[in-house]
Amino acid sequence: MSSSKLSIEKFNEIRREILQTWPTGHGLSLEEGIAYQKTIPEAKNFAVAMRKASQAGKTLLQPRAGVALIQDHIKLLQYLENEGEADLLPTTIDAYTRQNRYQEAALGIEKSLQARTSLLNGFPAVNHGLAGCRQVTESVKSPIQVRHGTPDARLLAEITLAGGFTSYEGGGISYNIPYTKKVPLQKSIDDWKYVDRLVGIYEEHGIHINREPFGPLTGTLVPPFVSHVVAIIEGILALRQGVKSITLGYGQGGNLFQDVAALISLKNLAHEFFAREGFKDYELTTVFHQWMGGFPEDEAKAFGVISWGAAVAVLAGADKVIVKSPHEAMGIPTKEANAQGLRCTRQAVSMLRDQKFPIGSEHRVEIEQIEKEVRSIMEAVYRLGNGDIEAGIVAAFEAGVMDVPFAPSVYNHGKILPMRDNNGFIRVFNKGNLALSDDIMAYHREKLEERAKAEGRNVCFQMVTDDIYAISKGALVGRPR
Amino acid sequence: MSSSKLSIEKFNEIRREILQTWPTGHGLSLEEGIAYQKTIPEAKNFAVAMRKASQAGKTLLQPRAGVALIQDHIKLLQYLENEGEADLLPTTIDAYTRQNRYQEAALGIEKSLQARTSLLNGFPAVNHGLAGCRQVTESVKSPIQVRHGTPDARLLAEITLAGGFTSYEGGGISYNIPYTKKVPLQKSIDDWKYVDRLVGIYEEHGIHINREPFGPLTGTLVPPFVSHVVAIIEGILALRQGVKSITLGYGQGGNLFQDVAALISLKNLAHEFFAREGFKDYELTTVFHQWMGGFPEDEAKAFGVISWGAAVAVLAGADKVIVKSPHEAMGIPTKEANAQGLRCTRQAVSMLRDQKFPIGSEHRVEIEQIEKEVRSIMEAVYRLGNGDIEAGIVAAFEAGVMDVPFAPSVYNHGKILPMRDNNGFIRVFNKGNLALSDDIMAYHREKLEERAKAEGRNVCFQMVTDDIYAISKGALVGRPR
Amino acid sequence: MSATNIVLGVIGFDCHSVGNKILEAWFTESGFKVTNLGVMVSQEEFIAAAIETDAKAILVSSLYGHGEIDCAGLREKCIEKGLEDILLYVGGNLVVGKTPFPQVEEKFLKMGYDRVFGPDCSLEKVSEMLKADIAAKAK
Amino acid sequence: MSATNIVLGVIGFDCHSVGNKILEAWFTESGFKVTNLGVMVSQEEFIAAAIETDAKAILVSSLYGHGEIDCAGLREKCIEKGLEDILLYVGGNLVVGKTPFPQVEEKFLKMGYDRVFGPDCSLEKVSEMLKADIAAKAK
Ligand code: B12
Ligand code: B12
Repeated sequence: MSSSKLSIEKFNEIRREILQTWPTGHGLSLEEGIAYQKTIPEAKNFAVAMRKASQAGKTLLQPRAGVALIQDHIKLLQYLENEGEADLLPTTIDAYTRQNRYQEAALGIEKSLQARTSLLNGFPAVNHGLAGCRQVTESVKSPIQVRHGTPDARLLAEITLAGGFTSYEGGGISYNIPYTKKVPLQKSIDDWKYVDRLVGIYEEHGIHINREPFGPLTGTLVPPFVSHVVAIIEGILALRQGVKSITLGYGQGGNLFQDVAALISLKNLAHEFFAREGFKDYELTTVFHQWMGGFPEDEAKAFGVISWGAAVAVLAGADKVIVKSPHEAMGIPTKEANAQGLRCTRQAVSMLRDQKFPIGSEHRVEIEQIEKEVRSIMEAVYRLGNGDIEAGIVAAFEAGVMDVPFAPSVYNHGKILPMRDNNGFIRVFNKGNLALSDDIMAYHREKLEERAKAEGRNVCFQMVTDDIYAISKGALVGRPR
Repeated sequence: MSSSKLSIEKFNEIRREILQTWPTGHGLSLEEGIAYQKTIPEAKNFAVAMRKASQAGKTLLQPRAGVALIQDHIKLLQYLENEGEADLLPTTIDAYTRQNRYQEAALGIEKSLQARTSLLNGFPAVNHGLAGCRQVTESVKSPIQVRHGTPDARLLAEITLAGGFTSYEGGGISYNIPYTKKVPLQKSIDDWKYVDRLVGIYEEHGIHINREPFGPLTGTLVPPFVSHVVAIIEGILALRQGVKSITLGYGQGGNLFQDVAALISLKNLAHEFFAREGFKDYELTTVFHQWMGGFPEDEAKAFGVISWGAAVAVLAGADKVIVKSPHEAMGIPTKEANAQGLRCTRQAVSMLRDQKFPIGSEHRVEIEQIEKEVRSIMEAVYRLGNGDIEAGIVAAFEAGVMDVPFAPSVYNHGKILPMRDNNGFIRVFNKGNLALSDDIMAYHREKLEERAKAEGRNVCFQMVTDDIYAISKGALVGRPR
Repeated sequence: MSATNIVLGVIGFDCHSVGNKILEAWFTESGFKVTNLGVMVSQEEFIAAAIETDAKAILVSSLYGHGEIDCAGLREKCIEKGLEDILLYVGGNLVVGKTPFPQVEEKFLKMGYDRVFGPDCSLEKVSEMLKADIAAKAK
Repeated sequence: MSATNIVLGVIGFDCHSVGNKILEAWFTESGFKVTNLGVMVSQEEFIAAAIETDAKAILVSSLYGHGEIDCAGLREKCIEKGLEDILLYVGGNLVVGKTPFPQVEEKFLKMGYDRVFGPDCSLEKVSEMLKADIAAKAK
């Protein structure tokens, strides 16, 4: 498959196959799906909501949530909408569905019915099918999105988009590398090309569907440039298939200045590379994820983490913030805990929304640093792909020129080691084969040596482990005990 | 009484009188108190803890807490020390004791015994006397401070300092204007001169006692310059009586930049005016109070306020932060809720302590603005007092040249009306007789007009009311509904 | 119809003045003639002011936690002084500690207050109630 | 004494790889010979690896909430395959939702796991226990 737009013939060929893979796909009509989407009021359109938020300088709040059974899921969403005052709703898909294991999902539904509680970690949308999805999307007032982690999300997309969802998370890289072990990167990129093309077809029929690559990747000490490269490339791949509304994401790193610099540079860089690829007609918005790594178990401490993430989201000017709950370290939140996370976030967001955050010169240095790093990797990707970003990124992952820390995929090089510097900025300790120039690495090394000196130890692997645990143990930088 | 150091004769004369006012004062020996203080280990000395925190660039955590009965109070403090991980402990005094109504306090103790729960809003230290206080201070590991709101705090000081407390909050202005209705300012200043002299005598005997003027005043939309003037003057009055360890306070305003500017300017200005008064030999530290105005009732939202206060305390470089609880809007917190506030704060403080906050040029403008305002009032005070700050401040309050918003005291002019600007900075809407120059007021007015324009209404009194409720209703600026 | 007189104040040794200033502004705007005694008001002062102004209601605030002690006995004292018919409203953070409101309400109703309010009460509703209660008494 | 073999992995369709990498580093440093199967490991893969390496213990992780479904039956399958004596440890966020640990523990003990751990477990204590349990079995 080439990196150009998927032809309608090829699309239809794949479509026929994919709809056969589970009974709820049989006979699904795209025309009917489009007709159904036309009946959805604009106030419930996710893409429109994102655009309006961006224009108004607002930060919208969205939780994660999904349970096994339709009625329970509806109650959950309504609770988050009413008691949680969420602006945008999710439907988080369970982990069996994410692996296309609809048989196991069916078992999970059954066991959940017996146990009278959800034994699945999300909503098995494929099993519930079109009617189930429409029941859900019709019973809420807010725009609603599918959130998952599915390398092959084609059937799920067919069912949920026809089912009334107006935004779809994921991408061929971001839903592969952090989420799977053995799916070849080219395979997931191809499968996501189908999803993006499907969204493109909706767009061509006047249905605005929002697409959101998954920003935070492994959520654990991911340096901004790493996730930016993935976000930008997935953005390009989506635009190529006709996607118009794109929301790029970034997971909180922890240092205020690095996080603000990251969000500002993400937007700049996306426009830069989208232009380079010849795209003009798109709506770009951003999403900031509250801390995606290990959380403290104590709920009061978790609130501290949640609220700090909310504050930074606003200071960074994110159009949306994804909200964690005080149960994060322990398990999928109850609806009450989920709403608490939302209300804590709401308070911080509203207290901060009127505050301007002027960017000083020291800060500009960090913005430029991230931009330099991203351009450095992007150039290498283009080089490896002989000018084609898609071929390039597959080759880059293979060569370790692009590398995601702590990822489970065997198609990820896995040599990069990130580490915090003395101010808590996430830097690169071991670059593996990452395409970072010597002067970039010298800068990182200098910053890390600063920390080593302050801690009276050498830069070492133990620091990485200490940093992984740090926030869950109540600090940003993993200092020696 | 003059503004100079209280003579030992005068001190002793007052002392004899004051010890007679309640049985627990009878026969109290200053020598014995000093001897007792000498037995307290340095690790429990509040002044030392503040100095060390300042040197190490740490922000220490302190809750508020006090209940009627000794054993319950001890349990409460131990809980806050162990489960709450507080660095510094308080003993908050009940409101009857603050008004020297020891008879009512006795009734409160009795009723609390009957009700098996505290019916007093603090610890009645005078009623419990020397032995009771020592029981308390001996049963904790951390430095411990008396926190109250007592215009005439002489007997309380005698008992609690001899009782092993190593820090004493309050001052002749800050414990009068916001806390009482009919106590003449000169009277409370005189009575606090006694307290400061008592601390000075301890210092002369080698006992380091920390003194902390109450920074936040009415806690409600207090512009930084207003509380700074009070803090600096109370600092000078304390130093005059021989106090050596002084902690100046500031209550969170809500806008990150104004709050950081406030804490930086407070330190600069204090050194400036202390030097002008000829003081060199003192230890100056700062305390930041998490939001002191009306809180949201919802606990998740309260956590959002608490955590934001914690973050700003660290970014502003405060040596200590006074912590609120998620029960704030509703009532005196249970020990559990109090510890939750501490743990939420701890998480935010530790995540932020490594982060530098560079001061940009826009920010420097605000620091200079506050400095200009404070100097403007201070010059007027010196003028009114013919060079003497004490005479000057009494005259200034009388003339409204100095004025605290929303204060209950009839000795406060009460004409100043504060209001938030479009970014949430607290500005002056109505200056009353405040000694602020036309160009200062023009700056404030300009900022307020900016807001009025953004809200499509004229600058008006309704905005003040809206601002008072704003944070409890979930925002910083009280926008029209 | 001339404006109805009411008396307002914060009882005991309570210094919380912000809410009091807002209540004064609110009830004045709602058409009452308000005698605001400010903070730190004794039961005797409330009664004296009510008698002097021929007030139809006394609005007592208590924020600082000693409400239970400070507010007890006001009804009895009112009756003693001949104010049998006066409405007594009380509001604020009436007891020490976060307490379910129904418990607080019961306590203060038993003390003889006609209506009890938490810190979250809607002032619009309060002035409606007050007008209705005064009208009902007048019949 | 040569190092004891143990098998490590994250069961089911669970992709959480960070804890797994830390566990590998930890147990290697504690003197075990670790066969780390990584994430998304089936019961069959665990058993095959244990047989192949003659492992004394299988350490199963489950973070994503499906532990209750994924972990059931492993003990029975081990017995089937002749691993009667193998120690089974399980840890992580084992069930969906925040649940009091004793309830979780009981569930997994019943399934035949020898020891059950929450996400907050101290790795130092775990390796001590593991050494002691292996020694006890050896007797
Ligand atoms: C980072 C993260 C992710 C990353 C993972 C990236 C990656 N590839 O590793 C991403 C974003 C991809 C992700 C995805 C999902 N996640 Co996730 N994730 C987390 C998070 C925030 C941190 C996990 C982590 O790395 N911790 C740090 C490491 C060092 O700790 P650890 O993993 O707990 O491991 C330690 C201990 O558990 C223990 N331990 C573990 N196993 C064993 C075994 C033995 C024998 C012993 C002794 C000890 C032991 O020792 C380890 C080392 O200290 C946790 C919540 C948290 N803990 O704060 C949620 C969490 C684990 N995820 C959760 C879920 C549900 C998911 C998803 C299904 C999405 C969803 N529905 O929300 C998907 C999973 C999809 C899939 N197929 O697996 C839930 C699980 C819920 C539950 N059990 O009820 C959690 C708890 C969050 C929550 N509260 O909802 N996640
Ligand atoms: C600001 C403040 C202060 C300032 C007050 C400055 C001043 N002069 O006004 C300072 C710092 C000085 C202060 C001191 C103290 N405070 Co204070 N303070 C507050 C705080 C944070 C806000 C109060 C406020 O201004 N709110 C805004 C106004 C608009 O709302 P309001 O006061 O609630 O009034 C509204 C309603 O209650 C209602 N209402 C009030 N009365 C009535 C009456 C009627 C009839 C009706 C219908 C309605 C009504 O309408 C009002 C207008 O909307 C509250 C907690 C909170 N609410 O968040 C604590 C709080 C009231 N304080 C408290 C305490 C205990 C004290 C102290 C004793 C110190 C201590 N131990 O911690 C001292 C009091 C000393 C004394 N002698 O009184 C406690 C009371 C505890 C309890 N009841 O269990 C509170 C609840 C904090 C807490 N959770 O511990 N405080």
